[in-house]
Amino acid sequence: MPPLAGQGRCLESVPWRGAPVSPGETTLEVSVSHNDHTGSTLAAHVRQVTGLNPARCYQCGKCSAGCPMAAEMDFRPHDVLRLIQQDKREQLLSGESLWLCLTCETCTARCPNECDPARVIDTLREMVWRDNGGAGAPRHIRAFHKSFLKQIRRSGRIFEFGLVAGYKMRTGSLFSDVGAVPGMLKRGKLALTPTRIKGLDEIRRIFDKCAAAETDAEEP
Amino acid sequence: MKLGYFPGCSLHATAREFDESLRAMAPRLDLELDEVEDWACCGATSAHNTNHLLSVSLPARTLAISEAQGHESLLAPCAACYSRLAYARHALEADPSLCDPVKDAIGREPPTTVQVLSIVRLLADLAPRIREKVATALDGVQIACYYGCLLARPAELNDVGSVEAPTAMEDVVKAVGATPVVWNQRLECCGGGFSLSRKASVVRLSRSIVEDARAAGAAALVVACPMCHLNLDFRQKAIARRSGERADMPVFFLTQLVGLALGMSATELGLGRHYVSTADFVARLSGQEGAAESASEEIKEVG
Amino acid sequence: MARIGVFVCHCGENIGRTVDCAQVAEACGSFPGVVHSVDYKYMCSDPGQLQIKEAIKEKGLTGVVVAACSPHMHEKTFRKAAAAAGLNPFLCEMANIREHCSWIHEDRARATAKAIDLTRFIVEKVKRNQPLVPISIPVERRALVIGAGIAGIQAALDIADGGREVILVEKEPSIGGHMSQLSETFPTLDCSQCILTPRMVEAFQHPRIKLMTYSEVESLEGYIGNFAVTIRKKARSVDDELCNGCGDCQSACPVKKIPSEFDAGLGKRTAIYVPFPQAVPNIPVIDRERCTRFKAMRKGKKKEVCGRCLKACGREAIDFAQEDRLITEKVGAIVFATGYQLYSIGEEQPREHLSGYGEYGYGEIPDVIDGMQFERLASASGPTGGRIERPSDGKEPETVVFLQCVGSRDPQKGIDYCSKLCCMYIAKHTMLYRHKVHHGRAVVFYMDVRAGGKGYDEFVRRAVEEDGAEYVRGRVSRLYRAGDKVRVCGFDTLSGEPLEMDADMVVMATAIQPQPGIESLAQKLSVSYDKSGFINEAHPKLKPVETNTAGIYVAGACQAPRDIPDAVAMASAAASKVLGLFSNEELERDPCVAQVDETTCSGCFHCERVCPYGAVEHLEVRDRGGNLIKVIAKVNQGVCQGCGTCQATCPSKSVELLGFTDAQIFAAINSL
Amino acid sequence: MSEATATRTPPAVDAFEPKIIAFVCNWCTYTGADLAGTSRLQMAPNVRIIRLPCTGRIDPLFIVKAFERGADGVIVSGCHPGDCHYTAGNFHARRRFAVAREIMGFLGIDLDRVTFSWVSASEGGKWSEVVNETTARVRKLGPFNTYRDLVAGS
Ligand SMILES: Cc1cc2nc3c(=O)[nH]c(=O)nc-3n(C[C@H](O)[C@H](O)[C@H](O)COP(=O)(O)OP(=O)(O)OC[C@H]3O[C@@H](n4cnc5c(N)ncnc54)[C@H](O)[C@@H]3O)c2cc1C
Ligand SMILES: Cc1cc2nc3c(=O)[nH]c(=O)nc-3n(C[C@H](O)[C@H](O)[C@H](O)COP(=O)(O)OP(=O)(O)OC[C@H]3O[C@@H](n4cnc5c(N)ncnc54)[C@H](O)[C@@H]3O)c2cc1C
Ligand code: SF4
Ligand code: SF4
Ligand code: SF4
Ligand code: SF4
Ligand code: SF4
Ligand code: SF4
Ligand code: SF4
Ligand code: SF4
Repeated sequence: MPPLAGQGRCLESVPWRGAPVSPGETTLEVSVSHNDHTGSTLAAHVRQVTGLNPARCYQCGKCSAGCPMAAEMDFRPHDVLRLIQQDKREQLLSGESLWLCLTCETCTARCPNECDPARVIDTLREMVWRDNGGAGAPRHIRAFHKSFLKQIRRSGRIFEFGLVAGYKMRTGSLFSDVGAVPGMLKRGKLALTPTRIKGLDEIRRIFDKCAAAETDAEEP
Repeated sequence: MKLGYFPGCSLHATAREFDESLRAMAPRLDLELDEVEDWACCGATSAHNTNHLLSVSLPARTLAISEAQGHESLLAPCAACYSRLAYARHALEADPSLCDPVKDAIGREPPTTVQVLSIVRLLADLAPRIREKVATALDGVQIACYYGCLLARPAELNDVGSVEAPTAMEDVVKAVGATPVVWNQRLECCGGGFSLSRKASVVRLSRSIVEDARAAGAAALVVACPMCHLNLDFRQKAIARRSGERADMPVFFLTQLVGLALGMSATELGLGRHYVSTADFVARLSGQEGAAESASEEIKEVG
Repeated sequence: MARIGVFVCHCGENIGRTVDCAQVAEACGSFPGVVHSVDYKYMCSDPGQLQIKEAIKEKGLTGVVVAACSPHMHEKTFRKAAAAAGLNPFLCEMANIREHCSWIHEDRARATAKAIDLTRFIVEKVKRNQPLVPISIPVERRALVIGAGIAGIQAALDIADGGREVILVEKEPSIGGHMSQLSETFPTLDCSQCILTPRMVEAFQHPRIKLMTYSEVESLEGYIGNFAVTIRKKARSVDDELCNGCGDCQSACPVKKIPSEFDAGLGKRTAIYVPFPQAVPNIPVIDRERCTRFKAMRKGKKKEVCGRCLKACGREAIDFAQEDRLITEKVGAIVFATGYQLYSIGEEQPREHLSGYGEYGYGEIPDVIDGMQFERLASASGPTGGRIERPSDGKEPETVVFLQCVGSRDPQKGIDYCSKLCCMYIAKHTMLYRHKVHHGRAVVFYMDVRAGGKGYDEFVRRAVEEDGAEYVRGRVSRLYRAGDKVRVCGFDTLSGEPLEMDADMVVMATAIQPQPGIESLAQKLSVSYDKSGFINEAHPKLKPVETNTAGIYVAGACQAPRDIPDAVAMASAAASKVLGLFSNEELERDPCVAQVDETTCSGCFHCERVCPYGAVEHLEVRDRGGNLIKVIAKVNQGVCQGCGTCQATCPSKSVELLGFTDAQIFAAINSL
Repeated sequence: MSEATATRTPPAVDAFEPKIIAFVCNWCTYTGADLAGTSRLQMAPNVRIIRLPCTGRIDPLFIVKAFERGADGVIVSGCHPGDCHYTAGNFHARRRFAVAREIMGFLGIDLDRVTFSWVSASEGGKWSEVVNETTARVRKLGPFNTYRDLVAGS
């Protein structure tokens, strides 16, 4: 039955079924907010995956004020929340800003409303990665993630030389940091042969089961 | 005390000195490190940014093995690994609906008991023992303790004190006689995993960290994260080029600093593997004529 | 044998359209005990009421049931009519066949059947009704006001001017509350002291106000009209009869570096002190925690140290041996007016679940201050004589940044609500600052400007348009020291640009919170409070100054963040409630209260545990020889509000709610 | 199917029409039901209200008694948690009903026949929902004969 207009509280009768009552429960709010959390909006998606309600954000900008990458982003963390509220999917998901977030959690630590922008951004990135392999991500960052995950799948651990090599191959930026390799070798910081763990089949299984990563790992 | 040990990928490569110094120091503090058998990479930022389940499952496997090995606590010196492992433990506890998919992915029972421990927490807890065993007190040496992002945040995973004003690293630094400087950038991010993929950002962010530490009068930075180390040490030349300063702010892993105070040698501590030379710092420390040279000799040899 | 009369109302067409009223009357006529049953077009009209009166007299009715509208509409009307005809009004009840029947159904047959059922319920109940007499309780026509801020002072003055005695209790050495600390006040920028001090003196001199400063409520007993309150008069160490307020003792005291509470920590005071020069009463008190003599005594030293105040006092008013005194007073009404405190910016928080401001330095950056400290800096009577100087080096700040909503509207820190005052006083601060430092920059970081009072928005606009305050919309992420400045990391959400700036001083509008210890005081008075500790009003719109305990009223910032106009309006409203109560010598109360059957009560006191009003008392039953037989429950009818929870809880069915006894309700159910 | 339409079409003569007793508090639900009336919200005519000062006054025995006397369903409704006119009466009511639920199971009363709800004075709409929903539910369950049969059998 659709709720009557203008009434904030949930109109289903709320039978007192369920667990025994404890004192703390008296403050339990039985009203259900009419914010969409089941539909197909971005906000609903975020809410389903994370339990966070993007409508809580009141656009104070405290997240962006502390974000180390805000200066380089088109959409700062508070913009991300706003675009979710407005359901501007295309605009938000195709941009590169999401991929510039370092997950430093500064925004999350300071958000007065516990909106957890870092987690929200993670959720969106994951969504994009699954949908299109992170097409909107800056080329270098995308290449890095791909190489990284491929490495793990292949050997169970990161073999940094291989990682760097793979990454350079993907990005074609063969010469940046080129001087670094000899220095690293000299300092014993680069192993030339990869370590492979024994339980590689386990690792593959993990990747396969966590399906979204699969496509990336298969890519050459 | 016996601890499970998860070195993580970096400690086998770019942050070898972190591993070396920790292993060398352990017996002196009566620690026994029992490496997790056949551990795998924690997935780091790449898994985390792209696939939530993967980012929990990879560490969950390692934790499950550790638990099977009988570890009550698992030490993860790398801040990034710590963060991922601690997150996986937390997520599995906080969100029971994750348990089944994770169990399915790793083909083992998800971990339920093992506690993940950061190196900062461990050393802060051992501060009294460290204080007792100090051989070369770092009296009066000004140190900038750098936490970066992953040690203090998010609040649920923080084991170093309060989110905005942690003290654990300072406690360790005080235990070896040094003076932690009061500075502003200790909780700001250095650019983390963008070291390879977005160098300009890293240089911008790390620069303000190095400069602030210098302005506060620090003789050295101390870190507990291979990424921080890479960005502040390896990238310091690039930073210096921008700011017109010299790349002369040594960056130590916390274990190295404690090791120095315990009287361990530069070789034991892998001091020669740094990009910014540690020789001057070590020489000043021993404060003896000739010691400086032998210290720098030692360091050069490794180099 | 019951003789019940049933009167079925058509309400014009309202009932008659769907309910066959004649049929209802006919059916009711056949119920056992019903001797008279009629229907009529408008029962509440004069002729309708007359019918009832006549029937009562002529037919000797022992009960009346009016099947009509909701009892919330006309119960009073019909009970009055019954009483006029000599029937006890509580033997008259209504069956609701309009709101609960004719208006919500269309099927005439089923609505009529339902109307008959509903009326039968009430008939069965009324048959078992007992005549009840409204309870009357004598009223002690004196009031207690707790807290002597502007709200408490105003309430006390209004009650006293209305001709009743007031006991005004203040826990600090002086009355005045926070308003005495303010410099100038929005929205008119008049000097706070200038308008407050006359009120303080008036309260002090009023023949009907008994002022008890440095005192707190220890315990409370009784109920509306009849409270007995015990007040602890804390030892002042100065005899208030002898002291003439000359101040010689203060000049003599060697302990001079105690941060002054009145100056919000920016100024200093001595161990024997009056909080501020205009204090009322102007009698010092010795801070026993800080006084060297008392410190030595606590350490067990025999020798009497210091005592300079004693020597300095020409009137021998100093009394080190003075002790706390407990005084019991009888009052009929209480006004709760304990005011507020500010959220601490340090790590230590007054309430457990809150967290402080680490990102703003936990109060460790000296030039980051709170709003009250700014008031003291701007006040002519303040530690700087009204010159704006920053705490670290006394320099005049060239750039002052103001942060709004610090701790407020911040669920993460544990406070969801808006503190209501800060938008306004920050605007005021920018003006005061710019009036004093003409070339200075005043930058405000805000989220919304909430200025919903008379002349309030105009006031804020003036700050922006005339006084050049710069408003930036965004919360600040972090403050830290940059040289001798404070670096402010903000974001301008309107231009979409990060905004970092260096300030010479930062003023934070920290959240308004209730006074510490308010919970325990509220528990003593059994009034309820919300999760933040603010006192709950009985109804947010219609009973804004009543609490849910009869006879206790609330005024000012202890109920919610309130500015001076609000606090004063509430205080006057509370006072008029008190005076209204005191206009009667006796109180009449609804007699639907609980009553314990002494013979069956086993003294288990389950009733006592569930009673929300603490109405259940212990009664010792003794035999003739005075030997205790048992202790049983007794309901204090002055306190009982008639909820009936005790009755439903009592395992031996020994307590009954008059008007809703088991017999009455089961009779209704049985008639189903 | 919406209950409102169900009531507009008169049911077949022999169709089962449940009898439902509602124990409601004077301050919230009773007033809410008044509001439903003033707003002319049409609802199933199966519910008979008994007014009590507070849900705290409701003895679980009332419910049992109602069933014994031929009710097919019962509604218990009062103020929202935290809104109780008497501060805590409805809190005690909830505690008591947590226990009562078990007793009712023991007494052979299907808990689906009892609705506990909170309806405030301003929720006329919600009250009509509660009435309609309960009526529909109890109608589906059919008449409550357990006790009647018992009486008949003895
Ligand atoms: C920085 C700042 C600036 C402000 N500027 C303005 C302004 O310009 N204009 C304006 O209208 N408002 C202003 N206000 C608001 C104003 O201060 C309050 O509206 C007013 O003080 C509230 O008065 P009150 O009597 O309710 O509370 P208070 O002033 O807090 O008084 C309460 C009194 O009760 C006493 N008390 C507390 N507990 C007990 C107890 N248990 N027993 C006995 N006594 C007790 C306290 O000691 C105190 O004396 C400002 C507030 C702040 C924080
Ligand atoms: C759209 C809207 C929604 C609102 N919603 C809410 C809400 O949700 N909650 C809330 O708390 N408030 C709300 N309010 C505010 C609320 O309506 C007012 O606070 C309240 O009605 C004010 O009551 P009053 O008695 O002061 O004035 P009024 O309600 O205006 O009553 C004044 C009375 O005086 C009579 N009168 C006028 N002049 C004379 C005269 N010369 N001689 C004799 N009689 C005269 C008028 O006819 C009128 O009956 C709302 C207001 C609006 C406009
Ligand atoms: S800090 Fe939180 S509430 Fe403020 S803008 Fe960012 S996400 Fe929104
Ligand atoms: S987590 Fe991402 S969005 Fe948040 S502050 Fe760090 S970099 Fe910015
Ligand atoms: S008594 Fe009630 S129902 Fe009857 S006419 Fe008056 S208002 Fe209408
Ligand atoms: S010196 Fe004596 S009379 Fe004067 S203020 Fe002090 S106590 Fe009072
Ligand atoms: S005894 Fe001394 S320290 Fe104490 S109040 Fe008197 S003068 Fe001050
Ligand atoms: S009054 Fe203004 S500054 Fe204060 S909490 Fe409310 S919105 Fe924030
Ligand atoms: S619950 Fe009943 S028996 Fe127990 S003390 Fe109260 S009235 Fe007496
Ligand atoms: S009826 Fe309510 S208020 Fe009165 S004694 Fe019983 S529980 Fe207390």
